[in-house]
Amino acid sequence: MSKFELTRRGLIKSSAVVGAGLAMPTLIINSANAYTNEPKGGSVTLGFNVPQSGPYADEGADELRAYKLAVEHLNGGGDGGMMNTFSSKMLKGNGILGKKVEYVTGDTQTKADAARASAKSMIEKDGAVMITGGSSSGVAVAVQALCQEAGIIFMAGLTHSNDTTGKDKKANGFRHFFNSYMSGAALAPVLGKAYGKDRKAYHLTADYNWGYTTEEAVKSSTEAMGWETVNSVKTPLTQTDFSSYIAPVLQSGADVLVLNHYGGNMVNSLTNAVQFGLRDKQVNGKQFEIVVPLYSRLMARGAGENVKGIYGSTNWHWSLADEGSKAFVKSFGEKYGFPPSQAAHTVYCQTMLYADAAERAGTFNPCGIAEALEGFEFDGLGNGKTLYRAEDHQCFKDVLVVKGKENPTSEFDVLEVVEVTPVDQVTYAPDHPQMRDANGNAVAVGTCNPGA
Amino acid sequence: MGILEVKGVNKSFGGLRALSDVNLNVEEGTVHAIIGPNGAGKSTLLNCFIGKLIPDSGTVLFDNQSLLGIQPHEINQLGVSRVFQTPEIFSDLTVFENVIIACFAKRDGAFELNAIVSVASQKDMHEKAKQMLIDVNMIDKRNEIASSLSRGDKRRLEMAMCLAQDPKLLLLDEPTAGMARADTNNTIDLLKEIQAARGITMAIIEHDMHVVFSLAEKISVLAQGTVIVEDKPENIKGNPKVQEAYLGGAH
Amino acid sequence: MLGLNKKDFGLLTIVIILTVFAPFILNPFPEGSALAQFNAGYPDLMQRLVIFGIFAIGFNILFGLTGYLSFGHAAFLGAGSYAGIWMIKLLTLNIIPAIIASVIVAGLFSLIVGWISLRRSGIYFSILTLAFAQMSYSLAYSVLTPITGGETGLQPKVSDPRIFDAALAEGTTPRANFFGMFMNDSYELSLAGWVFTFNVGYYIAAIFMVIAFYISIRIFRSPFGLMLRAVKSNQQRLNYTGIQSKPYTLAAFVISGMYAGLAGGLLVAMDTQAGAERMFWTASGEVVLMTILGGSGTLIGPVLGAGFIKYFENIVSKINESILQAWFSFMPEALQEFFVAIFYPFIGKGWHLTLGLIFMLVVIFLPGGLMEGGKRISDLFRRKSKTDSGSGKVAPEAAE
Amino acid sequence: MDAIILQILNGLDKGSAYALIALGLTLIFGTLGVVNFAHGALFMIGAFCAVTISRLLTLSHTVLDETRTDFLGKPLKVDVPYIYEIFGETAGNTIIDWSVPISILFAIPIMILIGVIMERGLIRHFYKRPHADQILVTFGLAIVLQEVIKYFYGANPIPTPAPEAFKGSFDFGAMLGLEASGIIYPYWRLVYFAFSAIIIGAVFAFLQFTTFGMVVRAGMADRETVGLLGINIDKRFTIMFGLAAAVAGLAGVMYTPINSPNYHMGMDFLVLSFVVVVVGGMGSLSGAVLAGFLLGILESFASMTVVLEALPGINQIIIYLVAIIVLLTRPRGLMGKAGVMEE
Repeated sequence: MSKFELTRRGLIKSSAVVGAGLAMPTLIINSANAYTNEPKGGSVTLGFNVPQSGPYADEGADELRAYKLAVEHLNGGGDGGMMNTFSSKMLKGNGILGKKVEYVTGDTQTKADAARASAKSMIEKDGAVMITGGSSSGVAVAVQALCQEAGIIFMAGLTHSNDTTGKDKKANGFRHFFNSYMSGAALAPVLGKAYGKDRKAYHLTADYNWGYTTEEAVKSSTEAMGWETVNSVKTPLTQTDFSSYIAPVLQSGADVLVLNHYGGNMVNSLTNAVQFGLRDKQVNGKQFEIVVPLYSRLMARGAGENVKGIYGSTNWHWSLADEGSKAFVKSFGEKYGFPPSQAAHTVYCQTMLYADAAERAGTFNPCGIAEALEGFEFDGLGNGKTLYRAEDHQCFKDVLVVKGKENPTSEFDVLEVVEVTPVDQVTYAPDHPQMRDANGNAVAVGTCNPGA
Repeated sequence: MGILEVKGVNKSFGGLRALSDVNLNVEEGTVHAIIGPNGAGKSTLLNCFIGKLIPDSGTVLFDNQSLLGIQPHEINQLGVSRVFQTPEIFSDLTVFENVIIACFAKRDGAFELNAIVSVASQKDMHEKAKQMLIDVNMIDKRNEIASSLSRGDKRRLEMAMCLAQDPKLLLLDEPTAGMARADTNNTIDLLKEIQAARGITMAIIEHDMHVVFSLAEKISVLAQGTVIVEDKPENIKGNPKVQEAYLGGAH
Repeated sequence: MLGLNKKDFGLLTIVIILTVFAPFILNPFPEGSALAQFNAGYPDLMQRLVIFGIFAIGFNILFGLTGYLSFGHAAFLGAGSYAGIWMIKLLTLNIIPAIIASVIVAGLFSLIVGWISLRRSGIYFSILTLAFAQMSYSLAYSVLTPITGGETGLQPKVSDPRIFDAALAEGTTPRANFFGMFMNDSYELSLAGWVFTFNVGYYIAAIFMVIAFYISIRIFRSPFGLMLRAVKSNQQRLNYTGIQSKPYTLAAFVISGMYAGLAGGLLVAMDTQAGAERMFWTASGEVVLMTILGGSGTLIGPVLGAGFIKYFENIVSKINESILQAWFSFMPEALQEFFVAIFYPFIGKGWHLTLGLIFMLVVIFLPGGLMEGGKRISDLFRRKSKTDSGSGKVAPEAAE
Repeated sequence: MDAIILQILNGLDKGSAYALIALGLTLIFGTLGVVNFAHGALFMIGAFCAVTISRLLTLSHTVLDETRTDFLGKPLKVDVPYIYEIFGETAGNTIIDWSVPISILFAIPIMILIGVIMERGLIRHFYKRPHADQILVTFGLAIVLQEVIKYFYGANPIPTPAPEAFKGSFDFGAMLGLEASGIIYPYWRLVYFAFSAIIIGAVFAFLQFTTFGMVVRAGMADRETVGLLGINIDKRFTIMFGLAAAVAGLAGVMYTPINSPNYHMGMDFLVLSFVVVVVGGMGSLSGAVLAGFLLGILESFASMTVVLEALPGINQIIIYLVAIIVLLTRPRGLMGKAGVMEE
């Protein structure tokens, strides 16, 4: 059907017919590429698509720092960071497959439309062969779908909703970050130990997909342990003052408040909850407690002292003492002067994993890379032994349960790790009910699309 | 049997009684002047004819149809046009556009989704609008933006717009206010011509007695919200009630 | 010609030439040169430029002509997008039903919103439209998730019903097409150091824009358009001239709503995804800014404004520090650092700052928007060629 | 019953924030006829006055603590505020603790200055320009202001806690002899409410009892006449703008302990404050205040579980729904005057 095929800049760069005087115009109709944006010169371009404006701009900036660090390491600069501790030893510091790594950046604005526009410009204009980044699930799902269509690998950044590798999973998309289910599964036993199995929970949930999956995950795992959910209330995304949602909590007879909020919502709802003195109260003869299923250290700083003693989960934390984490913190810290965030960590890992997969596959072809990543087991990237599961392209690794630190020594020292929940406890079947679509059907990951 | 019959109209603003029991009868084809001192309620009365105000009580019949409670544009479509004291024109548009809008209003009624034909292609409307501008002697200013006109020109433009609608009743609210003597005389001549040529009924509010007595066939004198005299011009001058209302001395 | 006068036909011809040759015009710099960063001739941006051009043209029919400032037009764009994506999911991957449905749905939606909002004028009207749009956004993002996909939006899936299409093979990707031509297909022309991309989707969107622009000229020049301008100028006089203004404003509102729906449908056709944030008030604000920036009430101004803002959003935001360093690499190191430090806050993540400054500069120095700038430049030339400028006063067409 | 009392309290508190922001906006809107999209930015700048003051108070020199280590294993750098050296550690800590109330003193002159500069330098030239131009220029200004703040302070929220004395909450339940902990309310929010009431009262008194205020009120009712009376409106407009900026800024300063400020908080409040002003009615100060409280209380009620169960999603749209209903039943908002911003 289609006679016009996609051709990309990568081709042009190498085959450009630059004559001194007159040049023959060449009209390329049939693609000479085996896959979208096949790099043919001495370099390969990666697209770093992060929020640079809007509420998550600081997280985006931290991701960008980690990307730059990863590029530096891949090209043989710096101290090599986690390349030295990574269990796979394919990366040699000579770029990827001998090609120098170059990058382009874009602004997702934390909006699906803007993120897709930016990703498309990287694919169409800059010839990027892989897109990575983002700081929300809406953006991740939208860009992942785009990459599937365009025949590009998408290495998700910070996205925590089950959907990214659940009902919206795509063959060209991969996620290193953990998800709502894992947060719930990791938190429940720790909460049980700390607060007892006989608790009444009150959920405040951000009224959008990520909030729904998180609430469901936390609810089901805490209820399985014996907790009772007395109420759950949805709060608008655009809410800034949560007082009218917090105020009725005490009257409900609940003794735990679960805040299924992220970013600015989380900072505000937590601040408001502490303001209302919830944590000073005794309900049902027990101390009232607050739980934040997903922590962002960068954002949590905005809540100041209010995070002290509050449990939550996180993908990674700079205080971990394994070799990989130490190497990453060292090279990041020496370059930028402060420790990296979990967002920085996950995108650094994603870049390394992509590069390594390309090396092992011997190609940048998305299908080759997908094959190399599927079922790949690795270690040394800061989360212990990790599996990139073939069925849903989700990484399975230990999950950190953290708590707001009581006596922080610096502005970065906000959280402390209380427990490393082993990977077995957070693993689920690929067709787990929480990963199904609206009709309850399991979704397959599909087939990779190399484009072209 | 007049074309405009006003009976027992009352209108109060808060405690202030602006019109009390006004009766008025405008004969078809005549020029009827409404005069009276400042604050007598002349403009208020006119506002009751065009749907801008609704009287508290009484009837206003135009062509035997009540004008009360119907929308301004409906009243206009019945054939009542008004020239305002301060000219109400489309000041961002050109003189020509101002007039042709009125032509379209006459032809197409209150609403017509005439979105695809171009204004330029409507030759008959063009001719009509041009004729109106010739009538009011403004054809050479047709491409000027209305807001840039002098006050006298603005009023002439407004008159052209009203005439373009072929009204049955033309209400004129101080059509010569602020005009120089020469302009005033031109306006009088213009109105006379129109009257002679088209026989349009006119109700005119005026302070300038020169204008009133040049044009009017009948005069109603309004004072303190009520009509004290309604008579032929020659009988008005000597009427003691009128002199009293004006505190001795014509304007 | 085509029912247009000479001047308008000339304008239309210029627009057609510009859109046809946009792949050349937008890629003025050779591939690989330092300034290639400023090239905008890639499919996605070219598509967006014309689609948002359509949106702004439609908005201008309402705002530019009647002066009614709607702060909720993004809702119609969003409604059109959702209608479009559902057609693609339910009926066929051919974009035609999607575009038709998006125009109809947006038209109906704007009829309801307009019917209610036009009971008020001025700022009260603006807030009513804003309220409707914000409600649409909030509900689409949350409780309407089953219909709208909420945060993650809607994309076509292999498993969608698509009752008019043959089933896709497992593993293929659903791609929007126009009778077999895929929207994201392109071919490239390589000419010396330059590369020009010709994209199917862009040209389809461009055809729609040219038609939309043509219709807008016709509306501007029609009695209907004249009445709309009269509404803006003096609504009271219009009523006393026997014309009911509400049907006119409502018609203008619905027409501009349909334009917004068309833009939404085209967005979905070019990039098969619909999300709620398209309806957020900032999106409504953006089209207002596009129109004012370009010059509201002028024919071509809104298109320029739309192009300007979208260009900034997509090009300036992508310039990062390393590109900046490369630009100034010919300088001694200290000077290079100095210039990088000066420009850095204005590019990349600072693109908003630059945009804000430009808004202010334009409105301060060019009170009629970008069109005013164009007019001043052409006046400058005219003055040089003509000695008498006495009758240079604004004298719009219409006379004969 | 407790729940309703609680939500009324919440509504009053929220409403006082809305009313305070809307008050400044309506002063500019109603008196000067300027559509000021930068008003939210003024609120935000007020909040960052508090952040800046608290940063200045904690301005520190670093001391190496050899006994502890930082994240890279090097000796920990400990910040010691200069203020300790001036006032000693205890007094220094108290001053830092009270940084938000202290900020108020500084914020008033700063905000008036910003307002005056804005009016003289920019807004003044736009009085006679179409609303569209006003929107474009003030929106541009708002973006610039917020990007400048982002450049210096980052995008993340910055904690600015209330003084220790105002942490915790007041138990209305116990006071009223009801069940303890049934109705509790944070001290700082009560302070915010009281503060708003004082500011609103002060603005009203200023407009009611001073000649300046009389002129301004006359100007709001009929701008042309006041101009015709030969009163120097220019100078008064400048002062009005400064006053409005100060009110917005104070609202921002006091808001910081309630929610940590970030650079886009102004935009978050902008739309809402326009809705409040318009629902209240253009040109009416008391309308703005009334609408602020009304919307605050209704928003609070809409977030109650019983309400949400009956009408899912109502909390998302309540403000806009109320705005539509009010504007359809009362053509000029709750207390609007004819002819203001209707053209």
